[in-house]
Amino acid sequence: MEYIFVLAMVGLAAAMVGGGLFFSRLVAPHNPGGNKSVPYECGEQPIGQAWIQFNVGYYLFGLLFLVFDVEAALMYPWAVVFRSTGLPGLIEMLIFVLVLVIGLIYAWRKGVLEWV
Amino acid sequence: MIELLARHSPGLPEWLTLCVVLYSIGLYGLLTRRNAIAMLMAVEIMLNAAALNFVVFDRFSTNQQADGQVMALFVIVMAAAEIVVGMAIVVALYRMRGTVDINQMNSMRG
Amino acid sequence: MDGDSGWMMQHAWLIPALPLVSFAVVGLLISPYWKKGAGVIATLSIVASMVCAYVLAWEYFTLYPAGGEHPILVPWSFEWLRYQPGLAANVGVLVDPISLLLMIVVTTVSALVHIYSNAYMHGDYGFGRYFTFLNLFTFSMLGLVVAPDIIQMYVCWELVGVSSFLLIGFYYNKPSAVAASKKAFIVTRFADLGFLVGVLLLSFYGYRIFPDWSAEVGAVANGLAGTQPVDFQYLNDPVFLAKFAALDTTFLGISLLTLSMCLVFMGAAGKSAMFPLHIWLPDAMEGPTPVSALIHAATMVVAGVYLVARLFPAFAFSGTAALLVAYVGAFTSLFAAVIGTTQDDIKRVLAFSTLSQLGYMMLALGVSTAEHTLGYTASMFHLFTHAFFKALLFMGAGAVIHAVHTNSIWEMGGLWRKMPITHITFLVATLAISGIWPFAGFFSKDEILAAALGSGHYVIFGVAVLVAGLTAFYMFRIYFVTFWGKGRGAGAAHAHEAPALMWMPMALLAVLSAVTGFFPMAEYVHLGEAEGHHGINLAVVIPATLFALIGIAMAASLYIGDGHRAVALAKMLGSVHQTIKQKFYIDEVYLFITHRIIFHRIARPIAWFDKRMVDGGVDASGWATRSGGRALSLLQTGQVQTYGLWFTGGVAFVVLILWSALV
Amino acid sequence: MSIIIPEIIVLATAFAILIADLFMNERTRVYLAPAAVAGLLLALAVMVVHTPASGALIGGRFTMDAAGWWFKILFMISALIAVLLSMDTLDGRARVRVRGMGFRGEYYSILLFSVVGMMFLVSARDLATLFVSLELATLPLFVLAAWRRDDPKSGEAGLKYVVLGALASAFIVYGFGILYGLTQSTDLETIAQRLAGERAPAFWLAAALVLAGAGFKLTIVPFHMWAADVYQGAPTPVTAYLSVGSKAAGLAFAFQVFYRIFGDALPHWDMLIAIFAALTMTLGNLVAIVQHDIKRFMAFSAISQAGYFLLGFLGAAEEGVPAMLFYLLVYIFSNLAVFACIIWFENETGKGQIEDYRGLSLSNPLMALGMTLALFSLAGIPPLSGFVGKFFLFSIASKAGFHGLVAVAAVNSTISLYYYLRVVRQMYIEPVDERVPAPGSSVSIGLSLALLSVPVAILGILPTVYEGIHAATIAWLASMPQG
Repeated sequence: MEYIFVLAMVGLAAAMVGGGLFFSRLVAPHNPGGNKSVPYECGEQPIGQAWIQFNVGYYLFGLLFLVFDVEAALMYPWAVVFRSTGLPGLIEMLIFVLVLVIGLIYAWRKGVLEWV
Repeated sequence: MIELLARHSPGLPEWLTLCVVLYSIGLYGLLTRRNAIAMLMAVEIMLNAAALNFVVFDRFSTNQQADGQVMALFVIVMAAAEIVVGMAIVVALYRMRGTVDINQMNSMRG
Repeated sequence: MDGDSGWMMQHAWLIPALPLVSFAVVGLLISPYWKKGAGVIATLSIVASMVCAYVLAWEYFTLYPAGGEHPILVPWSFEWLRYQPGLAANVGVLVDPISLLLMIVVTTVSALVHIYSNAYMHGDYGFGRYFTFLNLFTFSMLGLVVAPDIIQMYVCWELVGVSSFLLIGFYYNKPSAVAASKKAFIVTRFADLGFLVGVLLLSFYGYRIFPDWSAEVGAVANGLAGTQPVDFQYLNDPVFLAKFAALDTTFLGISLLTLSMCLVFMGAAGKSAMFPLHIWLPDAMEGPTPVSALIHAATMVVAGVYLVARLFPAFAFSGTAALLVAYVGAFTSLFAAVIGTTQDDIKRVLAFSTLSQLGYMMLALGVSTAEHTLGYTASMFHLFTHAFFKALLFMGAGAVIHAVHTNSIWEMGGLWRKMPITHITFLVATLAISGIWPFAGFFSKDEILAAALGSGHYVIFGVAVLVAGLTAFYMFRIYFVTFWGKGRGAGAAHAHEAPALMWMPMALLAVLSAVTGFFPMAEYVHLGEAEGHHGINLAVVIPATLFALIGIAMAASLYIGDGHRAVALAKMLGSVHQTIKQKFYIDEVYLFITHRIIFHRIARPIAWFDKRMVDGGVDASGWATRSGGRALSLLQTGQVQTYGLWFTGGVAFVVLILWSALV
Repeated sequence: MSIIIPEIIVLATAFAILIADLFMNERTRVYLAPAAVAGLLLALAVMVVHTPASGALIGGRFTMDAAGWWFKILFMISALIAVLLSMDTLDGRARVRVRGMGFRGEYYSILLFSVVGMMFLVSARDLATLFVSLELATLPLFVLAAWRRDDPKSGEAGLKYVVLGALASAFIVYGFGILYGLTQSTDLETIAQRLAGERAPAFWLAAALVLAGAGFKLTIVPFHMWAADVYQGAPTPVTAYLSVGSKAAGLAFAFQVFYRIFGDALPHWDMLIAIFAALTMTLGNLVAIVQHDIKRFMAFSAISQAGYFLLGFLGAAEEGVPAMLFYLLVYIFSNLAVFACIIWFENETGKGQIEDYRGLSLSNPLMALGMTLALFSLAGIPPLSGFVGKFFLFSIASKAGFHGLVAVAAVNSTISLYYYLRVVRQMYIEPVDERVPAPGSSVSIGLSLALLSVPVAILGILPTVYEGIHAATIAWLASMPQG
């Protein structure tokens, strides 16, 4: 029976998304065609196809992002048990973050963060 | 409907089958895709299948240690690290060769 | 070890280690850059080693005074190769009277030869190389002498052979030297083959008998727990020998003990140049003369005698093997003495004299038995004195050769005036080897003769007495021809005394040759009860001295003056003289056997077969290997996905195997 | 606490180098290599001073024992020599400049990270630490293999390595997952206890997956395929480190899984191990014969050597482990000595074909001698250390009753002699057409070669080291849970 809340949650989420879409459809002006069908690229004029190879710079940023992305994955369980681990846990996590920060500083100083 | 879900909630065999299927998909992808990045993605699928494996066993295990979940986290981290290194190498290689087609990476053989 | 054993006893390894270190240092670092330093450092290391040997001897005989019990000590050893539990070869230092005796002889003579060589080899192109090899030799010889087990003995035995080979062929641009070195190496290697088989037999059965033996003698309780089946102490143990001799296995009706002892003796005969393996020694004189003095007179050639002495209880237990030793020794001593009377090359005469004296030592060992061990003492005594006077003779010959630039005695003459010191020392050595009282040779020979007589081997005694006369004859022959009369060659006219660095070692050796006879050897070297210095046995002394005097008189009558009587005598003897002079054509016989029979009739067909069939097979297998490699290398496609496939296949294979293995 | 200090020192050195690199210019960066050497030496010293260290930290997840001590020493020695061998190339002292070898700070710190990973690997007592430290040991190697940014071969080597390495990791971790499922524990000791007598098919699958992973690191046929291409493509100093470090880590991992997890089942697998040993040496040897590139040649030589290592698993642990450890020691010294010459030669001439070594004995006799000595040791010629090491391994296989395997190994030894002699022949016997210009010398490489040649020559004669390893193993076995 406890799953009923989950079900209700799912229903509510679906309703909110669906409702939002439906409402905007209702009130927004509808005028397709022209520049509007062009892919949105931060206001720039799109050049060529969407199926192109990306600038490698994107990958570098992606890699750096990944590091902190994964860091978060480890921080969640730590946060859950933080109350019981106390100060030693904090220090351990700080060391962990420090290591990552060193990496970030290194990448920064080496100019990885500059867009070429 | 809830009861229906509860009665058919998947047990250990179903989950393990899912892991194996995922793993096999990853292995198949690794052995057949020609794009190096796609191969890395395939590896990621395999590693995630392994992580899922841990979580499944943890879910069905009798002890409350949550060792399997911890393992899964480590596997995710390691997979990320592996992909980072792999991607970095692929990028470097692309700069040199202008291609990431694995079939052309055979300058050393014999 | 005992708490009160001295410092040197605990550091006995220094004695062989010093030459080894010096060998490495001189060979690798010094000799390429600083030739003069090579000689100095090499010499110093040997002198240091000599001092250590003296201190060690002093400590040993302080602990176990003369006349008393003389146990075998192994003050230092470590496990070197463990073949399996209960069978390991140790490296160590064994100290007992005969190893001490040999250590003293080897280090003393080696040190003197080193000093002498500094002058003799002065300015030679290979000066550094020479001292490197000389150090290597000294190390190997000392390692051999102190070996506590037969494996170390064998290893050092081969090392000694190698260094001898290197030194005989020292003048490598001289074809005769190269040929001589090859000859020496091949002949001794051939003999070593016998030794090796003997070692294998001994250790194989030694290992099998070992558990029984330790149970019977209570090895653990008696402090023999560390004994290994290849140790001499074990191989000489009466309990072991009894078990070994009683084995059912025999070979052509010979007991295994006798067989293995005969095989070991084959090695000893090769190194000590016993008939018929003697042919390498006269040719070995192609090496530099100090090398002849050290290796081919005083030390290496006595290694065979030492080996027999080391395994003496085993030889004595076998009996038959001891008799073989006695007769081979006696025959060699006579045979070589006869040839020695006719040679013209001064070093060759000395070489045959060495052969003859080695035969003497062997026969002394052979005639003694477990109960009657005088010969054992006598043999060691003669080894001791012989080392000094023979080294001196070679050094004297070297000094003469250095002065007149020829080896032929007929181109010398009248040198006593020009080289007074060399003359005196040579005379002392000649008197010593001839067995004239009170020089050293008299006493040691006397003991050998007494041993032969006392053991009841009258034939051998007779031969020995005859040889004593012959020895005196040929030694005084070269003495008279070289130093008396008038200078016959251009070199002899311009000869001058050797430099101090050369004559000083000679003088020292002359003193030793004169006085070492009074050394109470029997109180130090004996088996069982010390028999004491038995005094002068007239039944022995009178015939021996008589024969020696006759020999000297004959030499004097034939060779003082212009020597026409000698020529006339040689003519009269005709073909007999020629046969002797050609060394009984033994070399020719060997040549005939090796070339005509072995090479032509056996080796050629085998070579043909080898070339056509075996090589073909080897080539084919090489070809197959290479093709296999080439085919397998095709698997390495360079495609990473292929590699992944192999990897996955490998996993499947492992699963399959585990399945079949565990079901 | 003291047992983890060497790891901390190495790790701190790695970070210090990484940060220091940021504030240095090209001229002062030459001090980075000495700093790495100093850090490793300090860690080694602490390690040696703290013998015989044993104990546990972090709830038993990090433990130290006598066998682990030997492994860590070997890892650090390998890294130390690898740094010494890399210096000339990275600092641009090579006569023929190797392009694209910049970023020294990163290079040394990544190398040190890898060492730390290996050191944690032998101390791991938990699936998580085991897996993480294995990855920490391996990931830096991927990076190092792809170090040369302008050499497509280096990049290709890196890519192949990373793809196959990730595949191996995936296999290992899936195997671990099944083991965890079977035993509901990640503690190695508990796993071993609960696995005792286990015969479920899932167990075989898990074992196969983990063994394949270990085989990958150890370059066991058919998991060896990466080795040849990676060795050839990687920068030569990296290849030197890979050939010893990766193998040592692989052996350490194999130790961990064989003796700690599968100790109970290991005796039943001897046939499997024998088959792999025979396959590995034979294939490695046969393919080595037809190689021309010296690095690729050394790769196949290393593959065949891995086959000899496997022999040690056939016998009882108290004999097999010391034999393997001793052979690992000998292998590390000999292989690094060969690579010292290869690196030096490449630095001086820019060439790397076996034929290029023609006449080396004339132009630099000392280097030629050192290389010959090391090759002879690898071939197992008495009395060099390689012979004694092989002798121990062979005798274990023969005691275990695998006489056929010993025969195969002996034949393989002969074949290997043939191809090692090929190199020696080029150096000493082949006629030299033109006068070889005398190559220069190098302090760091010369020093390393001198340091390495001594143990290569004498380890076989001096039994002390082997006895030390033997004693350590006995202590280690005594510390194991069920013996």
